[in-house]
Amino acid sequence: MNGHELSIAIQNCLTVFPEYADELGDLDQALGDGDLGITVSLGAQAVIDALLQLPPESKPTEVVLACAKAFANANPSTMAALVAGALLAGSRVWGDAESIDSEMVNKFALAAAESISQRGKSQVGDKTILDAMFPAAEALRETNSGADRLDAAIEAAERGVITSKELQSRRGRASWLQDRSIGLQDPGATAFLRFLQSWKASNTPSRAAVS
Amino acid sequence: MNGHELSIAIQNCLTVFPEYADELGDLDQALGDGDLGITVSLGAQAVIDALLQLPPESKPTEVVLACAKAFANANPSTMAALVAGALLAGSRVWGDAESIDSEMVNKFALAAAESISQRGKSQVGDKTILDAMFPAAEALRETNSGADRLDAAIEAAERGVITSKELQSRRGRASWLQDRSIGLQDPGATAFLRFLQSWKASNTPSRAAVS
Amino acid sequence: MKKIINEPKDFVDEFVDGILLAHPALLKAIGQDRRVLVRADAPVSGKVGIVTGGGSGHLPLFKGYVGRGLCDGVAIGNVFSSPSSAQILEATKAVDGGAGVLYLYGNYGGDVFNFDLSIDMAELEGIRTRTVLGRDDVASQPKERAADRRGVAGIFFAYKAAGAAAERGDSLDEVAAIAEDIIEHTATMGVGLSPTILPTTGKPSFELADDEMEIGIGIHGEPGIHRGTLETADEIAEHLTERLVTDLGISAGDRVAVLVNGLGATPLEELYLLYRRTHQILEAKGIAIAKNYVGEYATSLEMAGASISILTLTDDRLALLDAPAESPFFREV
Amino acid sequence: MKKIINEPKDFVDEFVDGILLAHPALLKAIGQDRRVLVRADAPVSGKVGIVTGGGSGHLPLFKGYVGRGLCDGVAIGNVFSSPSSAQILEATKAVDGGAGVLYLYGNYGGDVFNFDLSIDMAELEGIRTRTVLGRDDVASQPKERAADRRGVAGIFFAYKAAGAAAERGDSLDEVAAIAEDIIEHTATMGVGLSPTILPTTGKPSFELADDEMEIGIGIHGEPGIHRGTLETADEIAEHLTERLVTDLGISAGDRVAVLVNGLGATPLEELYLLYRRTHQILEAKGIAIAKNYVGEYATSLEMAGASISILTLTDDRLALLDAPAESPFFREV
Ligand SMILES: Nc1ncnc2c1ncn2[C@@H]1O[C@H](COP(=O)(O)OP(=O)(O)O)[C@@H](O)[C@H]1O
Ligand SMILES: Nc1ncnc2c1ncn2[C@@H]1O[C@H](COP(=O)(O)OP(=O)(O)O)[C@@H](O)[C@H]1O
Ligand SMILES: [Mg+2]
Ligand SMILES: [Mg+2]
Ligand SMILES: [Mg+2]
Ligand SMILES: [Mg+2]
Repeated sequence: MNGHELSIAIQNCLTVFPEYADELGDLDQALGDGDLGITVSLGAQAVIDALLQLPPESKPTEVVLACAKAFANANPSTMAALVAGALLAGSRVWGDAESIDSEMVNKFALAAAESISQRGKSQVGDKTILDAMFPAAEALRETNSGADRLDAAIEAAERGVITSKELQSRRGRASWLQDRSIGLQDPGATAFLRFLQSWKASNTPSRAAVS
Repeated sequence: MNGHELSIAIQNCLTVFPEYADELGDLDQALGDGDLGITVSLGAQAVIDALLQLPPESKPTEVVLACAKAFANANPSTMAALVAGALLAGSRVWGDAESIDSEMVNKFALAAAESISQRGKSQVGDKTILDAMFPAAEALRETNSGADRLDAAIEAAERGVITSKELQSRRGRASWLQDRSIGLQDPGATAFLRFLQSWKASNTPSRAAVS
Repeated sequence: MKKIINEPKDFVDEFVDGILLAHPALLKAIGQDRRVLVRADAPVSGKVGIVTGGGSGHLPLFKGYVGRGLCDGVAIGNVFSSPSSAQILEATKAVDGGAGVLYLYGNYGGDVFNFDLSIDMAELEGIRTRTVLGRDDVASQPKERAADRRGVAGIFFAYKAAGAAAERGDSLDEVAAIAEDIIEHTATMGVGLSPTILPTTGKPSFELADDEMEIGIGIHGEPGIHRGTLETADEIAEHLTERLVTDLGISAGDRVAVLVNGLGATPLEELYLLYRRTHQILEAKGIAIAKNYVGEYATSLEMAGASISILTLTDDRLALLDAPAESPFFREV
Repeated sequence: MKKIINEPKDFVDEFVDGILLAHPALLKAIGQDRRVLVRADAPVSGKVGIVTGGGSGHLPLFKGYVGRGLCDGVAIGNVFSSPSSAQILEATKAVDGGAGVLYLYGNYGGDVFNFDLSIDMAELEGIRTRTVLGRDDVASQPKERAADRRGVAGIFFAYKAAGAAAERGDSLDEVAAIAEDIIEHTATMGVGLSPTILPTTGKPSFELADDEMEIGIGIHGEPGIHRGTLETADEIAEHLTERLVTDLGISAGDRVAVLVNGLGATPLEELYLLYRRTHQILEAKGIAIAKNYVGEYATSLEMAGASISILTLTDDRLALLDAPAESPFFREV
């Protein structure tokens, strides 16, 4: 996948992703301040706009950099800042490569999750986006067959979302709820799952051709 | 009627008068700020308390002076200040008299109304307490027979209240309503009427003996 | 009734107590009932004293404007009702420095009659008084009856100017003339979005539908000119400002002071929206804002709404606004 | 939604515009989007710059504390959401006088991550930064996790003290140490009586029954320790004060500063009721209030409610609070 193909795939995904904005906003209302829906819809639009400005010969790293910048500024928030930082960290492992392969995607996923863990001082089990991200990165690393990889990641992320529901939030706004956070579903982890699902829905062969 | 008898009569009247507090408060809510009910109930209690402190040999003027002072300070307001000033002005015509007669009551009523007119820069027709007071004072002057005098005053005051309903308020808070005041009944004039009615109800032979 | 209070009947005495506990260096109470507050250094010998007063529930009005370069004393009534003449007299005696006392307060019947009673009593004590009434609310009476208008937030300008004049040593007649001059050149109009609940009765001061506002509302919730659909901040600023400009008869080349006042529950952010549009409108007309105030200056407990006041300026008036002043609620340095 | 606003999406830009129109002598805007305000004389050469920032809707927080003896600049987010790292960097560059820049703001994830991004970028520009987080809300985390508490009204004390230290020429490390010292000795707790409506969504920030209050509420309506029946002013003051005294570990002989802060719709009269009881409680414990503040210092749009903050004082801390300061919303002379 070269830079241009990556850019198209991201745009496809982000056209679908905002359909989950209301769900994510409601989850964040229960556990935080309810703005995650806005972050997701404004962020997706800003990224699409930024990618449309990029020259088609841009490298994958440049594509991800543009995404990070646009998402960070669209609706600055915890999620915006953490995701932007994660994208930067992930793209750094790609260097100047003209094209990316599965192995590089695996490294990206792990670097992205580790960036959030470091910046957010958070681990798996803290009931954050990481509860979906690390398992998904792990699943990617363990799945070789191209066609199954995304499904494996989605399945792992989903398990993470469900498992973390019964945990107490240890980071961010939700942590102030203390034991009242138990039983509520983490909006950030859910957002990550929905992002993967949007990717799948929008980039299956029949739709991937859309430019 | 000597000072002690006057004091008892006032106390009798003011025990009944506060029954009208809600009505007066509601009228004042529609045309003003709704505090007339409080002025009337706190004022009546304060006057009764003050009169209970007076020595029985007090002169009529001293009795009225005590009423004026107590009423002025109980819940200071337009009505409290105007009525207190009116009582002072009225009592001035009695001088040092040990006892008062009908003629002196007539003079008191007129002086009281004139005091309010002067202080309030108001006349009959401005839709104020004066629309009931002046006609009542006039009726007293024209009625010689002792038994009928109060009835005549009540009837005149009642006519004043009803007539002024269709006028536009020209003084006080109600005047800010401008033409929206037309059709609403003046709380101050109504208060004066209710006072006279309370006097009658509480000082008829069968109840006047209460001390 | 959602309020942070104790017994409703103790509301006024308790918050006055709070003010005294918080500001002992600036204010002191006079009399047993502590319903009279004066500046800590009162009486100031040889200086004209300024006494104000009125009902409670309007903080920082009236108690908030007692201090150096402002008023000298205040007589405090119950919520929305007048202080007694005895309390006003007490304030008068406590601030009299031998140069006479100006009564400067809002034009409300209860206050007027009680201050008037105090005038006679003060005379008996040998204290000369003069009276100037705040009557800046253009919505309460048409221009021909301007003398009968009620007083609202614009009285702040008169406190500031008369207080500065008294502080520099002007005579009673001069201080009164300055207060009168300011009042004559001040116009205010407000809008109300939600009512006040009186602590003692628990009743709302008026009723408004969810999409309504009352234009020209008074600071006790008195009805205004009309009730209409809630407008945008810009529309409200336009309606109020145009009316004030017409009433004052100002035009290009004039200079003004502007006060955007919150009635209690309205956020400061919204007051700045009103200020913004007012500034734009006046600028477009060639009227310069030489001084502005945005915040809560005269409230009505937790009423939502705001008012705009404009004072036409001269060099003299501006100098008096610029003079130093200090109270627990207002500072000019 | 009863608000005096125009288009909800323009709310922040318009009220910032209003602030700039009202206070041109004190503040100036940086950058095209005018989401960065700095004091009019920024950068002050050789002085440590202090940058704060956060979501809008809390006036006078944060924009209100930019001025002499306070912060130097502020990055302004949308209502209740963080400014971007680009805006924070812009503020940083505009206030850097060569002595480095202190980031002093409330402990909220969005703000933390955006300020942290800006640190890296500032370093590339050769600007040294230090960070101190306001984290005074005792209701948000137990004492063992005090580092994770959210920041509310008590940050005012840190602005005042760090601002004074920077103004007198302290180094970046010294100013940061002072800010940290103040934050460590500040504790705040609040109650909410009614929610805020967000202009953009039109939704209330939380729901409360007619007779309920939320104890320990945050300034975005975050839930507190528990929801209970509305108490009297005295009871509320007792609950809050006792908790703060315990958290700070203060006792007879200690001196404190007290801030009674209104969350938006609560009348000043009610804040004085809370101050009164707080004063009585501390006095009874032998704790002296050397400095007090009563009013709106950090709000949540039109939320009804209040918070109490206590800062344990030393001579040094008190001197910093007493130092002169001037902003459109706060003056110490
Ligand atoms: N320290 C952290 N580390 C990792 N993820 C975090 C952290 N804090 C919050 N999150 C994630 O961010 C999500 C909330 O994002 P967002 O709504 O943008 O936060 P906020 O509105 O509080 O700024 C949470 O559901 C959680 O998944
Ligand atoms: N200038 C005036 N002259 C005579 N009566 C007046 C005047 N102003 C008001 N009143 C009377 O006072 C009544 C209202 O009294 P009150 O409720 O005490 O007034 P407020 O609450 O405005 O102080 C009115 O109904 C009217 O009868
Ligand atoms: Mg959120
Ligand atoms: Mg009344
Ligand atoms: Mg009244
Ligand atoms: Mg947020």
